[in-house]
Amino acid sequence: MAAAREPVLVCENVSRWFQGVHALKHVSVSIGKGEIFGLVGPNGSGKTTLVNAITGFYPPQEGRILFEGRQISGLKPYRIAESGIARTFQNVALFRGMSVLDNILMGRHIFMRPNPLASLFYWWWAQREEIAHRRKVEEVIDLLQLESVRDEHVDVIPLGLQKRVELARALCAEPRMLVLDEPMAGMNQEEKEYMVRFILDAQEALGLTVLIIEHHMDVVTAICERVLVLNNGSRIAEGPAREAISDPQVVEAYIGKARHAA
Amino acid sequence: MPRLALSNVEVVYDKVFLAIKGVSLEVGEGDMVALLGANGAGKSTTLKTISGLLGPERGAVTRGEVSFGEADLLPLGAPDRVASGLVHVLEGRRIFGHLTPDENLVAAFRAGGSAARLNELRERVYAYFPRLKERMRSKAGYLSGGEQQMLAIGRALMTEPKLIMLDEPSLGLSPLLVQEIFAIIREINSQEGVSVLLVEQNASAALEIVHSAYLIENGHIVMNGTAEVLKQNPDVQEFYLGGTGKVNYHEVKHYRRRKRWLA
Amino acid sequence: MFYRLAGVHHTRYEQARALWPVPADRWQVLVIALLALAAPFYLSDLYLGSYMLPWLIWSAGALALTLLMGMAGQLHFGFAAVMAIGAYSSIHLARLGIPFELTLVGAGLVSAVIGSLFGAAALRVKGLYLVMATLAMQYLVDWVIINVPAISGGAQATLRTPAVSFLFVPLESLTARYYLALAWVALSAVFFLNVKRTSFGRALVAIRDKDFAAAVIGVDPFRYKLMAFFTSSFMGGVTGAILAFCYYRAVTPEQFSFNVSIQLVAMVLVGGLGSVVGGFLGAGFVLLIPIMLTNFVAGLAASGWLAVSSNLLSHLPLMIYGALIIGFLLFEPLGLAKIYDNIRKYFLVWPFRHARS
Amino acid sequence: EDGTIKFGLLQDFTAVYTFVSGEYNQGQRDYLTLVNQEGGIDGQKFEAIVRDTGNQPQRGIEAYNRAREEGAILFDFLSTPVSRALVDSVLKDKVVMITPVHGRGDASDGETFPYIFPMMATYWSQATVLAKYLEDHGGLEGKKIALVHIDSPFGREPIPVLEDLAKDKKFEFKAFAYPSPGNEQSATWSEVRRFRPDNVLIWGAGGGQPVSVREAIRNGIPPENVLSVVWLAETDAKNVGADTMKGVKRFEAVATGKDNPILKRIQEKVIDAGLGAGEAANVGTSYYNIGVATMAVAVEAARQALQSEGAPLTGEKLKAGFEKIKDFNAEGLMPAVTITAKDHQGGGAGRVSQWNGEAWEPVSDWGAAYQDIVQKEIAHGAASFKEGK
Amino acid sequence: MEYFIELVVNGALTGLMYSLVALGFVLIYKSAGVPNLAQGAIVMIAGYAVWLLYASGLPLVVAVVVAAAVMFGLGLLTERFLLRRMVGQPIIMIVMLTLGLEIFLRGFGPGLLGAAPKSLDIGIGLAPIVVGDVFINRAYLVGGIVAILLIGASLLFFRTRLGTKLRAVSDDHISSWAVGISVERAIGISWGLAGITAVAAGTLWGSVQGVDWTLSTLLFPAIAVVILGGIDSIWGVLVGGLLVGILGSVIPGYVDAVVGGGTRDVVTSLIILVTIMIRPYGIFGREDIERI
Ligand SMILES: Nc1ncnc2c1ncn2[C@@H]1O[C@H](COP(=O)(O)OP(=O)(O)OP(=O)(O)O)[C@@H](O)[C@H]1O
Ligand SMILES: Nc1ncnc2c1ncn2[C@@H]1O[C@H](COP(=O)(O)OP(=O)(O)OP(=O)(O)O)[C@@H](O)[C@H]1O
Ligand SMILES: [Mg+2]
Ligand SMILES: [Mg+2]
Repeated sequence: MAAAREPVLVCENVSRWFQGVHALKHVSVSIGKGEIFGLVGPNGSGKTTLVNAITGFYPPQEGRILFEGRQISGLKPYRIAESGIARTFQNVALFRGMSVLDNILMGRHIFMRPNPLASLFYWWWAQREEIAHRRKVEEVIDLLQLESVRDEHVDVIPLGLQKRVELARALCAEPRMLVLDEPMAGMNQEEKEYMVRFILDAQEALGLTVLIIEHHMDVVTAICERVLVLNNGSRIAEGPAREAISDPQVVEAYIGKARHAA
Repeated sequence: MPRLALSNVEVVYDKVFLAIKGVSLEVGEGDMVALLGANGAGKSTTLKTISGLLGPERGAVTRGEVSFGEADLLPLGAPDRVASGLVHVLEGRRIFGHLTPDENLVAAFRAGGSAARLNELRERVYAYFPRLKERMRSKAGYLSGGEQQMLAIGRALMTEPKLIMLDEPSLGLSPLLVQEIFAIIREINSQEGVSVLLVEQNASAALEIVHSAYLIENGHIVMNGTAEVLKQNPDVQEFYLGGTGKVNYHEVKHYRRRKRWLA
Repeated sequence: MFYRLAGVHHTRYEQARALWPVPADRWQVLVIALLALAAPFYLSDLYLGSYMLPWLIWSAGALALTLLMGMAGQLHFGFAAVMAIGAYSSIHLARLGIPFELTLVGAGLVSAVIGSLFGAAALRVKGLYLVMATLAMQYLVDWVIINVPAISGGAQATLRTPAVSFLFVPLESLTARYYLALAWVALSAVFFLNVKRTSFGRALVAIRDKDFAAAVIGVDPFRYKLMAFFTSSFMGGVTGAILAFCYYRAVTPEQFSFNVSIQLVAMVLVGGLGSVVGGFLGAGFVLLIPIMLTNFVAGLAASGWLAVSSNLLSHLPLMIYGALIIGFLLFEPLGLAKIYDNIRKYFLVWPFRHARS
Repeated sequence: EDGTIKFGLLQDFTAVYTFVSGEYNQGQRDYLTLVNQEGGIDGQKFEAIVRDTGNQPQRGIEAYNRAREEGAILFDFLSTPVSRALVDSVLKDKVVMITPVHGRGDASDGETFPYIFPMMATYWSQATVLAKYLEDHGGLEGKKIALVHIDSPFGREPIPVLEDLAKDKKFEFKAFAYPSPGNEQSATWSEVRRFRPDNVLIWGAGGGQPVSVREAIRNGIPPENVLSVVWLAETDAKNVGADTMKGVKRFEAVATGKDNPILKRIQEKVIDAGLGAGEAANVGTSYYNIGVATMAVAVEAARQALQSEGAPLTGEKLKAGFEKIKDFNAEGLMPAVTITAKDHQGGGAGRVSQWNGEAWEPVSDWGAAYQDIVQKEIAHGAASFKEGK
Repeated sequence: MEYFIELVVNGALTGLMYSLVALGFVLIYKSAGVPNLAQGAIVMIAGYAVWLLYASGLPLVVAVVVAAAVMFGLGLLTERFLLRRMVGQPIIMIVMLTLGLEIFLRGFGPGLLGAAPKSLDIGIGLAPIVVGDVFINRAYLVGGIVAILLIGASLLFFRTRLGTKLRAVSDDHISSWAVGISVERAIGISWGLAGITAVAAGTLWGSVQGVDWTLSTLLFPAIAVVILGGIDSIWGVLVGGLLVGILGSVIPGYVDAVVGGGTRDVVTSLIILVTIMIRPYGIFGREDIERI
């Protein structure tokens, strides 16, 4: 199944150090177009670091990363965003001083031409643009069922909704690849189900490629076609979800005794 | 007399936003109780009410009583509440990032305690969490998520609590660590007789270890009972435990029936 | 009671994004605008020239700084130097015979360019370190102004403003100068409000709140920080020029000293970071309260109510002023604008006490 | 009007000028009280409007406008920034601004600055008086004179005059600046010591002055060879140590002490009557007496104005009164001044006094010096003011 | 050469005198997380306190000790009545509060005790210590020694359990509360300790320049020291002080004569700019930990 897909994102031999800590050790992976790809592993195994390397936040010190055949490692984060990769963060990184709507509008940033003069001549210049983008944003709000909190301040809405707003912000950038860092942490069963639904809907509707980090194994096995398992910065397994996480090495380092392994 | 009792507590944020209303709950001596609920239901608010940490968030208790053993907690400041024997492990870990793990532990030890007692407690924490001992000299801010969670719990134990309140201890931890941490919580409860009030999204794991649980929705307590009873409740099963069987995520409906207790 | 959201429905996105969606707010703005326009007709020269005029101009300065500190989150403790650059360059430009309208733009641009240099240097640092970097810049600018007589105006370090006209009106009479200042502060306020609701403002706030998240969704932090410094310095420069031409009419280095920078910061903070109302309230507080206290205490003393030594008498206003700042912050740590906002919110949800129940 | 003549004494009591304004202002008010106690001038009484400006121009402007509305016709700001910000307003509003011993030197040109009256020796004249003293006591030729000054327009003010003098009198002159506020000058003095000056002029004010004296002594410069601008007073001597400072000289424009007839009357009719404006201990100190002298000149101007122009007084009449002052010496408190429409400085006279461990003791007679050089500077400054600079 | 040595030595000592003021700033920052813009004014008040006690006839040592006790108490009071209500509020507003406090104190000290400078002669003679042709400033030497002693004591203090608690407080007020650290007391203690260092600074600076409000302006060189060394580093106070002092003495010592003006502040400003370009957290300052 995986082989049939044309690769969209390719990491070749990626390494990253933090003051002597070798957080990523020569990781190579290839993600196919339209795939939902899981990234799992114990805490501190380098999952977030890999994602940060892809999105340009901590550029890899070794190896390279290609997106749609173009090298993106070494580009500044905002350039990578412009090239079509959007992401969410493990610790919610919304702009706390803004309303939900403004946060989501921020997702449209790469399509907008902000400048002070446009703001000054709002009625003649910026207003049309704002409203055009507003339509797009409302579509996403609709998709993710955020209508009720649209005008709330983000820091007073519950964490689950914040995560959803983050997803909305990422989707507004009309990415071709979506990177989700633990989108379901801190959610109960019901909320998890909603989130899964949204991710699947978005992926179907927009033909996205999704890279997802998650510790909820039920979710990972249910939606991911393939997973990569990291431990201590190195790959210990890769392949179809169920197979990879029943690998004895993975069970020992990550899953633990039988309960979740199924 | 229960160890901790809340009766009819109401909390308002920022003078205008009513977050919980009429919450009553009890935790008995040596009990292990879970507080379950959806996002934004008011779980963290309830814990902060007990530990006295609402102030900095512009929250205030506008009605109700909180008692801990004999003592009325509401007039006490947060540190005095800790001194009286309760401790709160905050959501999101919030360890002292610029200190080493060892210093994190030292900082939490009560002022004026003897050095011998300090070492004893510290060794006990390191016994529970050997991983912390390995990393005791690096900056805590750079520990991995699981290690920080261990440190947060260890730090709380340094205050020699009679009641420990944990706010989502499993958040973001690997399945293996969740099991470990829950095992340690159970051990702390059974070996040292510390009462536990546990807020958890991972309801199935929580209901495995607690004796009883409360369900909070929209600032109200909507249900309570022993773990066994709750596990059998169909609503709890559907909304918190992922149904009776395995969930098929590709099939989950967009719009589900409303929860019965809200009707 | 008329202060209600109820009955306000928006059917178009434009309406939802209007500057003042609540009708009562619109009325309030209208009334204030009319009062300000009519001020020369009912205020004596003393109040117009020594209170209203400087208040408006400093409000514009506070707004310029709020854009940088409140919106973009870049602390700046050397803003008086930016205004000084505007003031000095406007005088030199006007002396070259450039029309005053262009002079203002030119002064703004000079400030903006030099101000962005501040910014560029400050991009690597945050928080208190940025405070110090901008403070250092203040010293550098001061030193250059004082030590280059060609800039400062010779041995006396005083530069008088030449006679100019704005849109064919000579800037001689107090009224003319007042209206120019009013126009500028109104423009600044409208600009500020518009920035808040457009992508530019959002990008600034995004960088302030979470620069890494902003970068990952496509905001170039370097560019927008620079733009924030550029825009705010431009506004500061024009404000400096207007301060020179409409108020002081002779500039000296002390008018833009380090203390003035601190006062500007105080205006922004006491007002409450990040709002137009805060800018006006803060400027009014920092500028006018010491004056009023001085007069008030002197009045009390003259009428025999305050029998203390003249030394204590002269320091009393300073003490009260400091105590007032502390008092207001203790009462409402988010500044005067928040107090205003609380009152407004109170009326919005009236007769209920809480928004959700 | 209502028979009172109002003076706006809008000074800085809380910031940079605190070292002087308290005593100075006290002297001014006590003198006005004395005049009122003695019946006023032609039945007219005097009233002081006193406000703190905190050395901030915008507060000065407000205080000025308010006092003007209350009818003040003479202003004394005792603050360079505030005075500078108000020069144009004063000229336009035709009210008098006095800038005794501190104002801009070129304001001595009464034709360019018709309403501004330095009325005592400006900093330029102070420098020449000090130089003259040195010439008279040991000569100047071939000597090395250092100027150690605060790095501000005030500190730099005497430099052109001293440079001109150095050329004329063939001495070596060098200026050394220390950064304001001057509480730390050690690096500057290391440099000064290496210049091996015969005499050092210290040009600062407030906290910088005692530090300068200390540093001079520490660097082996005998106190006798240290001469100061007018701002060096009893408090500074106490600060340095009364004995340590013995020998240091300074320019003075007004005599110190209480054995002047005016001071005696103040003691008797104001202080002893419980009408004093401040602590009795300050009476007779350097700055107090300067304050007294300024008001003595101002009241004399009012007397002249009332005599020739009659009540009620206006700024214009008061200006005319100032320009009629002739050989007025405040009963010996100060050198005789003669103010004319051309010369608002009044001659630029002063003398040198020396700290003897307890008090300031005059070591030269009242007199002005090298006014030709001063005039050159005045002409130069006034010309550029006229150009609009 | 002697000239150079003299500039270096006196510059170093001057820098340490600034460190004395800076130390209080760092103490508060390191334990309460607040940049205290009122530290200069506190030094001024401490100077007034020592002057008042000394002038009233107490022996110097007693005056200093009593003043230290008073300043410690004032630190506790500041926490009790001002800072307690600000816990958890935006830090910049707390900075503003300290600015308000600065304004208040600047009116309070001179207003009550008179604005004219007070002399505080603590018996350090004026005669320099002469080594070869190098003149060393005796008062600064004493100041430098006191500074080093206090810096050493502070280093030791932060190794103690109380010190650890204080550092925890600066890291996170809310979690400090949650583990039973009395944030209020910690902040009170840090302000009290800063008050004690202010007594040393106020006495020594008061003795060289007189006690008046200008003591409060010492804040700015002190902040320069702190930024250079790192806001939360005691070692930074030492090294930053030495650097600011030496560079601010040596460079103007050679450059002033050429440009004909006092360049010290410009030099200091440039040093600060260059340093924070290269090391955004000062020489020893801690980096912000940002986890994504
Ligand atoms: N900015 C940083 N500075 C220093 N070390 C870092 C930094 N970021 C990550 N590390 C280290 O790199 C390693 C990998 O961290 P990473 O955040 O990628 O883990 P993770 O797999 O995402 O874990 P988790 O499941 O807990 O989120 C850890 O040891 C961590 O301490
Ligand atoms: N500081 C605050 N100011 C205003 N409202 C708040 C604040 N903190 C929480 N709330 C609101 O109070 C309600 C309860 O919040 P609380 O944090 O207690 O929920 P929770 O059950 O812990 O949820 P979560 O699963 O997100 O942790 C939420 O609706 C939240 O938006
Ligand atoms: Mg991670
Ligand atoms: Mg919570």
